[in-house]
Amino acid sequence: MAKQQLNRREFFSFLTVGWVAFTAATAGLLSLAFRFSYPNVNFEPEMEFLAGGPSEFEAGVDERYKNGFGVWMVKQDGKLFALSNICTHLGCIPSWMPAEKKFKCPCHGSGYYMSGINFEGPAPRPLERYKVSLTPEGKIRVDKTKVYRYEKGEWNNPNSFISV
Amino acid sequence: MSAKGLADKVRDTQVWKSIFRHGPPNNSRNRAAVVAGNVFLHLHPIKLKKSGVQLGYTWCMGGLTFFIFLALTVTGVLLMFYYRPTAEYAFNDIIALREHVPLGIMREIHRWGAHAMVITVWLHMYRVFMTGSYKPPREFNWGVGVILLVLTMLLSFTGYLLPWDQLAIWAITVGSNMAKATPFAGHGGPGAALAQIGDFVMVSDKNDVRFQLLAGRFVGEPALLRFYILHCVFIPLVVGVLIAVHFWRVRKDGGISAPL
Amino acid sequence: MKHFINIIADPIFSFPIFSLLFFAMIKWYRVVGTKKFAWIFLAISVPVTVWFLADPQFIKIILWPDNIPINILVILIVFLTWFPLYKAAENDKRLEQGLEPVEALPENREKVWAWPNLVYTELFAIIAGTIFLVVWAIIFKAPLEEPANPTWAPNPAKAPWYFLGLQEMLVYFDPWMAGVVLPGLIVVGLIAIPYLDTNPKGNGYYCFQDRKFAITGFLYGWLVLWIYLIIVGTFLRGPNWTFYGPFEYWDFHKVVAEYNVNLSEFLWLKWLNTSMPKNIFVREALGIALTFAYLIGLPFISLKTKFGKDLLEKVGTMRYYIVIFLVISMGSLPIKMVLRWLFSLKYIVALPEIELNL
Amino acid sequence: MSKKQEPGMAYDMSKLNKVFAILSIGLLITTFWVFLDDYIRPWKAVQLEALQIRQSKLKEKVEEAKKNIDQEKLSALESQLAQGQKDAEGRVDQISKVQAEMKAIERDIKQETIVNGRLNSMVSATTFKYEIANSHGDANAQSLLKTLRNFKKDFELSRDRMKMLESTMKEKTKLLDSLQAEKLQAEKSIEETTRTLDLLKLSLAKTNVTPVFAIRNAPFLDFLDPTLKIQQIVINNVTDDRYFVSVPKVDRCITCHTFIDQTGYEDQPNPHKTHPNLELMVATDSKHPMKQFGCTSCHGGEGHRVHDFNSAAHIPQNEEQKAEWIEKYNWHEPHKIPQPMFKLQHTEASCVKCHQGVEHLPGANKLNAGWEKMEEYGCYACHKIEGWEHKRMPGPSLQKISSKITKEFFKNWVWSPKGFNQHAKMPAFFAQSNNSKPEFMEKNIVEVNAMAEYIWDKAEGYKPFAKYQGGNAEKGKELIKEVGCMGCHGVEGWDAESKKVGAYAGPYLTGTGSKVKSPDWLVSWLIKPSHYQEDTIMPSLRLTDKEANDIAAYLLSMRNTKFDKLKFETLNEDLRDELLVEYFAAFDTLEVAEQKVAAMSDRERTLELGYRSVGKYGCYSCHSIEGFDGRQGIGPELTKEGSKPLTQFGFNQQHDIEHSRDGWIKAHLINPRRWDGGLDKPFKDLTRMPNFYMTEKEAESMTLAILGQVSDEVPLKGVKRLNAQEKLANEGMKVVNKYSCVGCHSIDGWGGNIVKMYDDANEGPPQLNREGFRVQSDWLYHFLGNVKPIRPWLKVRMPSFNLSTEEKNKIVTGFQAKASQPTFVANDAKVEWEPGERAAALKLFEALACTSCHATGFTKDQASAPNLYKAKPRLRPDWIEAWLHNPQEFMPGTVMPSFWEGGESLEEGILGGDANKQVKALVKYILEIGEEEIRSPMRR
Repeated sequence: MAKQQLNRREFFSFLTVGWVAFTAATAGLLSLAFRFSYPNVNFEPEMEFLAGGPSEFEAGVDERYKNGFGVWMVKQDGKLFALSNICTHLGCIPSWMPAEKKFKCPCHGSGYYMSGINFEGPAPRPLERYKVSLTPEGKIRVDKTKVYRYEKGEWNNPNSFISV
Repeated sequence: MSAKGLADKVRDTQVWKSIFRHGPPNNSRNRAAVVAGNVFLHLHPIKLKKSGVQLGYTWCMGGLTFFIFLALTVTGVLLMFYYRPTAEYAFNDIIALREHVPLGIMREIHRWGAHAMVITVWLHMYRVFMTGSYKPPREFNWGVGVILLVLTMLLSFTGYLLPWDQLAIWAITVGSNMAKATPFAGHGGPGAALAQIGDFVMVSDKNDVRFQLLAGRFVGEPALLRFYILHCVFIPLVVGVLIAVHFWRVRKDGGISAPL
Repeated sequence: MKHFINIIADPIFSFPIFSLLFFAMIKWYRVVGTKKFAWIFLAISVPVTVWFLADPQFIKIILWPDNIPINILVILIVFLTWFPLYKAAENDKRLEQGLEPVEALPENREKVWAWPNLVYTELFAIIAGTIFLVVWAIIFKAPLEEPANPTWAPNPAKAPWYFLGLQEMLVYFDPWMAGVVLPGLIVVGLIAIPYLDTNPKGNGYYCFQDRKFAITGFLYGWLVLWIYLIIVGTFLRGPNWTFYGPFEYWDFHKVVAEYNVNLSEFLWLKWLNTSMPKNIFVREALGIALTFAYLIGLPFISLKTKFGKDLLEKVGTMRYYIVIFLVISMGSLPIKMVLRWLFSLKYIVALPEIELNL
Repeated sequence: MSKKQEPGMAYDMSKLNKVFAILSIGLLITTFWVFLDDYIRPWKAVQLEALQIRQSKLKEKVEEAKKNIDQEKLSALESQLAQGQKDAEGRVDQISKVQAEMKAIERDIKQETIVNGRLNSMVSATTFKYEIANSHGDANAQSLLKTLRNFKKDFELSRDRMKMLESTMKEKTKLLDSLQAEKLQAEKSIEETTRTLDLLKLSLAKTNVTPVFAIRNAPFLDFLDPTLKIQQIVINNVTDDRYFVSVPKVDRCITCHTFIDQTGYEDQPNPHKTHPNLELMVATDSKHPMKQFGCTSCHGGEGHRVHDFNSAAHIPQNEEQKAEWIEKYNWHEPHKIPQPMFKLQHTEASCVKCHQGVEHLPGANKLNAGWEKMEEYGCYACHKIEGWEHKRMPGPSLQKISSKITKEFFKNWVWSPKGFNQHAKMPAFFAQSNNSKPEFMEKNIVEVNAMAEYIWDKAEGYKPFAKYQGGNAEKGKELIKEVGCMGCHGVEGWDAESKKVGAYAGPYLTGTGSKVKSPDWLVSWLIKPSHYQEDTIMPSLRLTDKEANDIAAYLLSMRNTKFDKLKFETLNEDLRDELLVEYFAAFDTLEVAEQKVAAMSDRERTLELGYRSVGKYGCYSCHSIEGFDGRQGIGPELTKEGSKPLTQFGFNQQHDIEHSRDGWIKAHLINPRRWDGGLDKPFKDLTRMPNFYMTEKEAESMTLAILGQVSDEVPLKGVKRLNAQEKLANEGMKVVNKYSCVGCHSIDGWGGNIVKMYDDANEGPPQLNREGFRVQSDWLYHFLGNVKPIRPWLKVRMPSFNLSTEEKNKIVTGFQAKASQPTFVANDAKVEWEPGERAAALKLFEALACTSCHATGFTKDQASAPNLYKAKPRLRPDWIEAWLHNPQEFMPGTVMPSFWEGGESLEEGILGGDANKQVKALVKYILEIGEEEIRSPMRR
């Protein structure tokens, strides 16, 4: 009787170990496919660029860096900031309407003021601003990897604008 | 020699007999044999309730879905001869189909077939619901069917990108941006903002589900390749396996639904 | 007349109208489900359709190649909505008389040979299907627009038509709801149907009386919340995702007066006349409370009603809560729509800080 | 336990489970292994090392920043802050009142925003409705307009309210700030004082290895946001050749070379070192920023491979480094790599693929040296090289050779040029390692004889126009040095000076007496070289007959006695016929060939062999010989030599030569005949490339230039495309280089070697810096055609070149373009003086004693500076002004004093001591006296 129990325990533990190891290994091998789908390098455009000197900008919206880098340089109320051109609704690209002084997204009609704050359409929040800094040479460096969002109160962050 | 005589002669050859192991299906025995002895017809039962062949009852939508799936497989494989999934060539290859590829109408058949398949699969589900055919013992097969419906739409969705025109990339942009909003797994979704330690952003546009789908931060060439693979290989394989399960269960769960 | 139709086609009007028509159809399904009704309907709808098609703007949208499947779908749906009702009405009459449904008649239960009965039916379907596809392909060219340009979005940018229901939902919900949670619930809900619907009746034949709740719920979701939204998204949404009537020219510059306000803004600014609290959860407390009340309170409240009691009794506690949850989720869309139209309400819970908007 | 199985069971269940468990554990281990195998990469270790280096550097900087902070000041500020806080606490009532007010305004703003937004949308929507109704002529247009106007009015009102609220808010904010001004001020000052330190500390904190760092870089999780990652640069403008397809280059070198573009790491060992030439390369503001040009565009190698040190195809620069790398990185020769990295010393070769068709590339000194050598030895004559087609034949014309030298000299010279002149540029074809077998030598002798016969047969007669009358050899020797011959020629008698100058445009002058057939020819040649050979680059130095005779006397006195005694063997007719038969037999049977030869006369046979031999050795590529017009050179094209697969280089049996492209090319240049060593080749197949007896150094620099001739097709966007101005400048410089102007003049830092011969640079030819800005274009044009000395005190002479009009124009516009001068300057306007300015100018002219050097026309003294009366037609007024301000800028080392150094005038009394005004006045005066000169040019 005692011997049989031991056998049973032995039997049980091998089976358990086997299944646990097998499940873990299979999960591990499946996760290979998951990790495999995230490339280690990407070939997308640079996330950092130099956007001339602060004196090159006049008050208002500057579209020079829109096509190349997806950024509007906006000078408003003594602040120069880099505004993302990606609609916060579904990622379409709004157009700047100089006459109406607003950005209008063609996909679902979201509208934004020059500051990037949304006021119409389905956009859930204002456009994002990117990190801007001055290089030692006095050029503006725009870093798109760091975003500043209005609703989080980040537009007061000194990295989100350049005082001009 | 009369036509009938010729037919009989052909039927009598060893070649014919080696392929068809039974006589013409004009008696019970042979009608059973023709279905049971043919690997393709073998999907069918040998006999079924009369309601199972009544269009007013079945709408034939499931059968049409399967037929369109096969048609799409054939046309799709053919289209692959002329199509290269790169930003460089994709669009031009589609133009080529319209302009100079012999019978480039294959693309139209494929595209409209894809739309038709979405419709038939929806209507199939609609009919199954209206006749209450999901009820026991067919609960599991209904579930398989729902998954097949989702996969059908994903197949169509992934194929939508391949022409690499404005319609394609913006439809996929709109669609894939929804993945961005997945709670906790997409960088624009609820909770993503919480997964951050210092400057270590755990959910960002470089590592969320949308990035995995597109292999990039936006719909670009890597996304085209990924969608191509999903569209041509991965999803069809899964669909094929599930169709087998689905049909198998139709037979095992009592044939085409009918009143109990 | 066209002007009037242009106006009432706006979801603000057409959605309630459509919903009312739907419920009327369900209520008087025995009237609808007759051949007489069908002929009358056909007699009315053919000239109306012709009149619609005579409009250049309408026909332009209708004939846009990628919209063809939807036209086909609409025609099929109209017929296939009537047809089950017709069949159900017939069966229900028989059931009331104590007879078995038509499908269960001995002559229909008779076993027949698969060859040639089934095989030939399939063959005909295949041939007809092939003809249909090839003819369709010959008449309508597959669309091909300008080469892909990631820096410029066409206007309007639409998802494939079968997702336009979801895209239309995006007007009322944030992507995480409209794009992830609601579709997820649809799929899960569909899979769960056989496990929730414990009603043994109506298995394998058309009927309505025995499955009233199941059929009404499903058809509402299918016809109103899915097909109707696809039609709106396809035919009635133009540049900037602005509403355009069926006869209205898609003027790029059309602007619709729209300014939406969050519930929290109503609460603090309008009702309490004070500034918004700094703490975001305090700020949204009302919306969060209402959401929880809707999700958790409502199932309990419905227990008090006869419907709730009956349902609980029939399916048991677990199924009851799941069914109610699914129904509530489905109901959130029309509720949100109505709130938007009546009060210009943007979000009930507005937490853009953590991307959680409801 | 019994071994008996259950019925229906082949195995015991527990046994199956055991096997299952063991296999599963094996699978699990394999799974871990595969992740680890993928995870462990050498570059991660390098990046960790870089992190430590950065940390230690930052620590130093933090220490330094700490020292820089004035502690006393800081504690003073802190006490100020405490005081400020106290002050603010004192006004707490006021502050909270203002805050409450602000809260109310905040609410109002929010409410107004909503009202404003609503109205805004109503305005837009109604505008649209109205415009549509109006354009359609609908009845309700007027009522819509009315509504619209109302909305607009309301909207304006709302906007005004909004502005009002916002400005009140601003006021309140200011008020709040002023209530706590001391506190805020102190806070700001403290922040400013410690800002640098804070920033540094922040960066330092990022270099710590924390648990978060570990998680970010953990296996599997490292897809989230790793800090250790492959860094890459994608370069669309420079491509990798994938044969019929070009793909953008991807360089991942910076994965390990972390600090390559950052200053401050110059002291680190590789790979952590800063790039040594950030000014020209890598840095963002350099001409070749890393982001645009990457690394392998210049260095070569497999920039996209980061698997390990070897995969990038690193190549050691020498044996020592090779040994070090083998030790350190287990280095091995790259296998199957089309373009391994250039050795460090060969990097400049890469310049060629983008900077094509230029004569001289500033900054690429090794490459320039290589190009100079290729020019000197005339590689381009036998080998086609794209971009070198415009070069002239490097050797003298043989069209009139019979009047210049004897046939005997010719044969001996051809047999061994170095035997006559060890500096001879003419390479040796004969008596080399591969053809010194007696049998070959005999045939070579026949060939040389036949070539001489052929060339003499074709030569035209030439009659010298001058007669040699004898001269003073000593004087001639001096003259050679004085007048500037040594800008182009080395001279035996001036060996030390020749070495210093290193001139190469003309031959080294030695043994001339043994070479030249007739003294009359020599005198004629010296006086007017173009009389003998029209297209010669040898200029006339406007020698008088006496001077020419003196120089000729000197040159004739140089004899090579050893060479004089040589007697070349005569032609062996049998061998000649044998060779001829061999030629004919190439396309005919031996019999027919022999018949053909038999049918020819003796003379015909010799001439035929001569013709064939000239063709065989390619003499016509360097020398103009009649009968060979339009024939291609005999060497293979070198345009793509740098990309030729290594397997196509014939190393043959030379196993001690380094097995690399550069190894082969260098060995080939030093002794091209070496490849025949150990092979059994027939006479006609012997390697023909002659031996230049190059030094190792020469071969090395030419190797670099040839390595640069790669086949990489750089996209148009990537190559340096000369703009219109640069093109003109380059064309000008081609002519300048052709005539070896750079042998004497240093042109913007290029050339001017002859100056090295002088102790005082001012005694040599003038530097031509921004010459196009200095001189008037029409003057320069005129001057080139009609040289008149400007600096009479100089002994060296500006020669009179035999330039065509086109060439003169190219030089003038080239200089003009090089100095960014679009056009000439019209300065024939009469000088207009401000009141009193002229007097001041005269006073200055006196005070600065201009005439003590610029004496011409003013005093009888010997002038030691150019004639001021001639300045106006020659110089541009702007240049004169700039020159007066700072002469050293234009001519470093000039004796012209800087009177206005640093913008300060020495003469404070004149024109208020204003340097600008003074200079301007002087310029006007110089222009004015120039006018007089033009009117009465006799004055000197």
